[in-house]
Amino acid sequence: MIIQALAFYLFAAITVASGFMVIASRNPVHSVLFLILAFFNAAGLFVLMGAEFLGMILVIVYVGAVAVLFLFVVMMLDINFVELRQGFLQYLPIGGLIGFILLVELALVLGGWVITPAARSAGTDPIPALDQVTNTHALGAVIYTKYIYLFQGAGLILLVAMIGAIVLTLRSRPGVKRQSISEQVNRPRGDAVAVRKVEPRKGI
Amino acid sequence: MTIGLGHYLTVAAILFTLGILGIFLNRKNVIVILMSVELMLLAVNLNLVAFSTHLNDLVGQVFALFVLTVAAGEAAIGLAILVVYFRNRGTIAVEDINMMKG
Amino acid sequence: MTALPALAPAYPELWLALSAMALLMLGVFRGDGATRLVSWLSVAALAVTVLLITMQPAETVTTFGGLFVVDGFGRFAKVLILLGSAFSIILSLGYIRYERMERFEYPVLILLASTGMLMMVSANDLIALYLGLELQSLSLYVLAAFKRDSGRATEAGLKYFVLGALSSGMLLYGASMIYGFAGSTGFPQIAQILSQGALVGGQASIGLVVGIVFLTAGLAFKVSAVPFHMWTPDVYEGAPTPVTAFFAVAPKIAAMALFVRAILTPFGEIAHEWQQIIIVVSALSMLLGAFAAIAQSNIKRLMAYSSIGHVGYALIGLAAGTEEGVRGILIYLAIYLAMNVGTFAIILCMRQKDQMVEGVNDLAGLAKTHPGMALLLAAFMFSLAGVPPMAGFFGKFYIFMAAINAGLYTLAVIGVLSSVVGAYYYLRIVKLMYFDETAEPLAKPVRGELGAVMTVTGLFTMLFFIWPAPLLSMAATAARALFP
Amino acid sequence: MPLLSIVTFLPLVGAAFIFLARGPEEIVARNARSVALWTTTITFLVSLLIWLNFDNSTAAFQFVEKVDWIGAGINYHMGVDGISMLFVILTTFLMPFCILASWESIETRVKEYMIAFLVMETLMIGVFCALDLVLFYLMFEAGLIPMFLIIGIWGGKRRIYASFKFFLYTLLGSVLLLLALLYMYFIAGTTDIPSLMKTGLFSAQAQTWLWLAFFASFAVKMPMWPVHTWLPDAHVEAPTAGSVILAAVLLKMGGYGFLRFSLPMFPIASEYFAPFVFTLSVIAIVYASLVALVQEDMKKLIAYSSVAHMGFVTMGIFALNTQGVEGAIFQMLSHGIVSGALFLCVGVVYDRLHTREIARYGGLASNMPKYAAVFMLFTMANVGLPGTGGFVGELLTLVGAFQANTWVALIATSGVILAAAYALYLYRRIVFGELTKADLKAMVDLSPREIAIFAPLVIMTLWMGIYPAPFFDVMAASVKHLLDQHQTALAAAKAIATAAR
Repeated sequence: MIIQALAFYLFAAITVASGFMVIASRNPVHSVLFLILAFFNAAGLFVLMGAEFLGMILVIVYVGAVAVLFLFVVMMLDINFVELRQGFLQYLPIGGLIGFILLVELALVLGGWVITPAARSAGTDPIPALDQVTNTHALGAVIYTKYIYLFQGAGLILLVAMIGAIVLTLRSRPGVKRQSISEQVNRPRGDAVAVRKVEPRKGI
Repeated sequence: MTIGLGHYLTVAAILFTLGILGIFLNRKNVIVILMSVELMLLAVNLNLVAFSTHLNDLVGQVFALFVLTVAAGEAAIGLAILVVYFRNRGTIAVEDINMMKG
Repeated sequence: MTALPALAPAYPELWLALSAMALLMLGVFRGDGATRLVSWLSVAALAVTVLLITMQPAETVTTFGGLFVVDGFGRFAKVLILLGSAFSIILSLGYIRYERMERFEYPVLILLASTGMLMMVSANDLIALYLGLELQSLSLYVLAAFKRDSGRATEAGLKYFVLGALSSGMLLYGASMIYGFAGSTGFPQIAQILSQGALVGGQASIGLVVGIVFLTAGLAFKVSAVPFHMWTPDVYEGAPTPVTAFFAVAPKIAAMALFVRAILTPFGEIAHEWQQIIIVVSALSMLLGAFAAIAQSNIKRLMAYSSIGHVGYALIGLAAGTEEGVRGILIYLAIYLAMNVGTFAIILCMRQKDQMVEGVNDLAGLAKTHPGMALLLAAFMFSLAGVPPMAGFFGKFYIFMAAINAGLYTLAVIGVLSSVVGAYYYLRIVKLMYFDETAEPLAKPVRGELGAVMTVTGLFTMLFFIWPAPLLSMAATAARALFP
Repeated sequence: MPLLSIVTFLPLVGAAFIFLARGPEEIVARNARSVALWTTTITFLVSLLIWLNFDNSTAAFQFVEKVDWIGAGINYHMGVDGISMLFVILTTFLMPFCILASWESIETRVKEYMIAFLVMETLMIGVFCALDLVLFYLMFEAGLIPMFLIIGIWGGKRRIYASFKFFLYTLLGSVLLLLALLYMYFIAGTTDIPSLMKTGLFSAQAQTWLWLAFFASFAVKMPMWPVHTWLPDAHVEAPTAGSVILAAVLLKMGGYGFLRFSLPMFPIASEYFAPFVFTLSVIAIVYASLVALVQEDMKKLIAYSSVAHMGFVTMGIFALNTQGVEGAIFQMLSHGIVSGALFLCVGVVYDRLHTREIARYGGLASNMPKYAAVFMLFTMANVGLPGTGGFVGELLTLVGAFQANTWVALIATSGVILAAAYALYLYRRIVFGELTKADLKAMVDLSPREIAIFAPLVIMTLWMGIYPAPFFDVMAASVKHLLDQHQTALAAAKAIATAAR
């Protein structure tokens, strides 16, 4: 029990701290790195709660794909970050105040939260015991059957994301040399090789 | 000192607040804004998984899974728009806009 | 093994998604030269979808384990959305060729966005709601920035994206709270739990209320209601005009329909918890829409503020929370669709010397140079102002009727007074067209399809009063479906 | 035969013909003028059939037509009684003169002008015939659009300001009417006017609010002090025919509204607010007459005199007795003809000199004798001299008011004297005096077209002054019914109040 608590506090503290650093650090590269750290520790929290699959996915999808994408963009675009910092201090008092109020309100809510028994019994998909069915298996069992609609919908969203990214960023530049494998393979012998009769002692 | 639902919700609430704060404080730096959005979504996921465990109901985790998927797509689109914007303007500052007044 | 879910209720959505993918393939293989073909095929696909929707049986059906609901309300809203999408594809035909953004992905993205909107309207569950919303939003972000070489368009896309992502985050946080405190994500289940005494001493638990507040804020963003309207003028002004036309109709109708369903179905029982919020949002939207539009000189910005005001009126129906209110909203949306499509068709005709113009003052003297167009625009303006006998009057009429019946007198008075203020800036456009002279007249309208669209919508707007009964009874039937 | 619908929509048919006309501008303009004239004349002749077939003995609505329209208790319901029938005739009677008056003075966009006028005529007739509140509101509000365009396109220098003021003032007044209408629909489940007239539908408190909402709309339209300020601007800037229509018909919609809605539907509130209306009416009479005295612009002077005359009308209506109400109706009719004719008189000289400044004129009697005579007659009618239509109405309203409240009648009488002062002062400055200015000397007397316009108006004015009985015969039954109903309602309310005590 105590280990669980310690683990929770460790993960939670690092998550919150790195979350703060994401928005406060001067260099966006550092922000991205702190974001990765936050994700790692949030994955730890997920595992603590028994959502192993989501924890793993968080690491794979976010750290492996999203954060790297961020890093890629940050490095690729030649951005003058000094000027971007301006305004941070300017908005700090009012922003801090709003954030504080929001947090206090949320804390009040969470302090007074009541979940009625009716809500507890409303669940339609109870989580099976971990020693019988793994978390991944349990998720898979519902996602492809009961939630097939959502699964397909998510697929459409990814399709749109793909189309969108291509539409916006793909440019065909004229004059760039490209390799076309099929063209290379299909080239007839006659185009590539010319047989010349070479006179002895003369060269071409 | 058992760790209950409240603890997780508090962590999520702090992260969510940080996300919103990040959007309002870094009004010029779009990349950090995008990261703040990711923080908000992370907070939502924490919430969902915590509730899922507490209610012993798998739906929360399913929800979180889809939020993760969509967030990845959203990040891709956001960064793509950011890249074309940077190509046009040479900067990523959003408030650097005098073409259109708010 | 689990049996396959019934697919028949989702045929329209499936057809639309599949045809979007098929047209994507067609575009990929034929290249950008096929854009016109893909566009017209998209319109055909949308028309078939409308047909499929009208062929569905009249009762309420759920499928996919209760995630997806098809009822009269949804069908009505879906037909409006599809009409809006089809019209905006037609409107874009000339523009995208002229502005050199003729790429086949444009109609495909509109189709995918429409699919998302249909999913939104049919969503019977918070997860389904979120996925539909995101499918729509992601397509819209890309469309806003579609003119990728234009600084204004990409800036509009970026702003829309940032604020859209923020609103999605808020909506999700609200959804997670609702899930946690109600124990389910399904709308009917939440309603059932609430009616079974998940209320503590007659009050919903505070966590649930916070969830509702965040959900409402997120949805208010999507319909661009005050105080979450900031993105609207910039995005409307910056985005390419046909995209703006699309933004002004289809997504707005979809978001409004979603708003109605997501608030009324699960939380109809605890109206006192959210009614005040909607009332305030509605009143502020009407007032801001009326006052802020006065100073605008760009017609797209003006339409943005006008749309904020109109959302305020539609929200009165939601604040009433009654069957009549929903009927009012549906009538309002149908009429709003016709007025806005027509107005944007005219804005797309505004050209001086091969250059698109967007200034309100460029309309000066239009009555002399283009009498037909001026007449139609005047009809649209009077209709937007809600002056009878134009169609817009009937929209307001049913909204205010619902407000009076629900006892929302103050809101109704604010509504009519702001409509008088709003009338001022609509009249200003009529004045420019009819009373003023111009130095530089607009070029002749170039494309036949724009003329056709504005004539059809214009005739609808002007002659609606002669035989309004069909639309009214359809809307009444649709609204009844939401209150079984 | 649906006579009322034919009369109402006949002008629209003419408008459609003009709309479809194509060709060179001059030919289109000429055709537009003649089509408009023919249409309005035929409409007038057809509308006479209504009067001929009208049954004077009953207070019920006649020529009733009822067709399903929107559903749920909102129908296309038309009909006239003794009160509204005369206004329909007034409208159709004046329209041909308006077209004739614009024959030469309107040179630009003639086609649109004629369409606007014909549409306007349809809407005005529709207002007086509508027996459904929604239909009434539709016609009432829609009339703003053509009038806005008429003032804004063909008006004078400050036409844009005037047209906006006209539109927004009237709209502001009538949106509250819309809310009241919806509330009534909510209570009664219908917007049918005859059903709503049944007493006892609305509680006393509801009546107060509804009355105020209706009052807001009609007071602006009437216009009553202090919301009359749009009228002088609109009158001054509108083209002659526009002013005629404004003064002769549009202002009457307010008075008609009081008679049709406020009195029968909210009797308790009408009784309660009568002193309030008296106060405003008296202020209007005195104040507007005084303001008229110092005007330098002919049209503005007549506009203020209209405000004063409308004060007599409201006073008569809320005297709530037979003399008062009948006098008010008669006053509205005669004012419709007289003020219309006065604006036409202004139009005659304006067409020649293109100014309405009183000081620019003088001594017209010597080179325009016919004009001087016509102008004289209408000035006298405006003052309310016996023998003209103006006298009968004013006298009856004063008698009615005297019965209701002596002081009110007394102060209002001073208005008659003031009217004599400003009207004769105007006449003296324009017609008498030395004819010195050269451009005035060059002015020719009335043309045959203008004589054709004025002759019927002169006849009507004298007829109404000398033999007004036919008009009173028409309205008597309806007015009696109205007042009886009012008394019953009041008695019932008092009975309830005493029972409660």
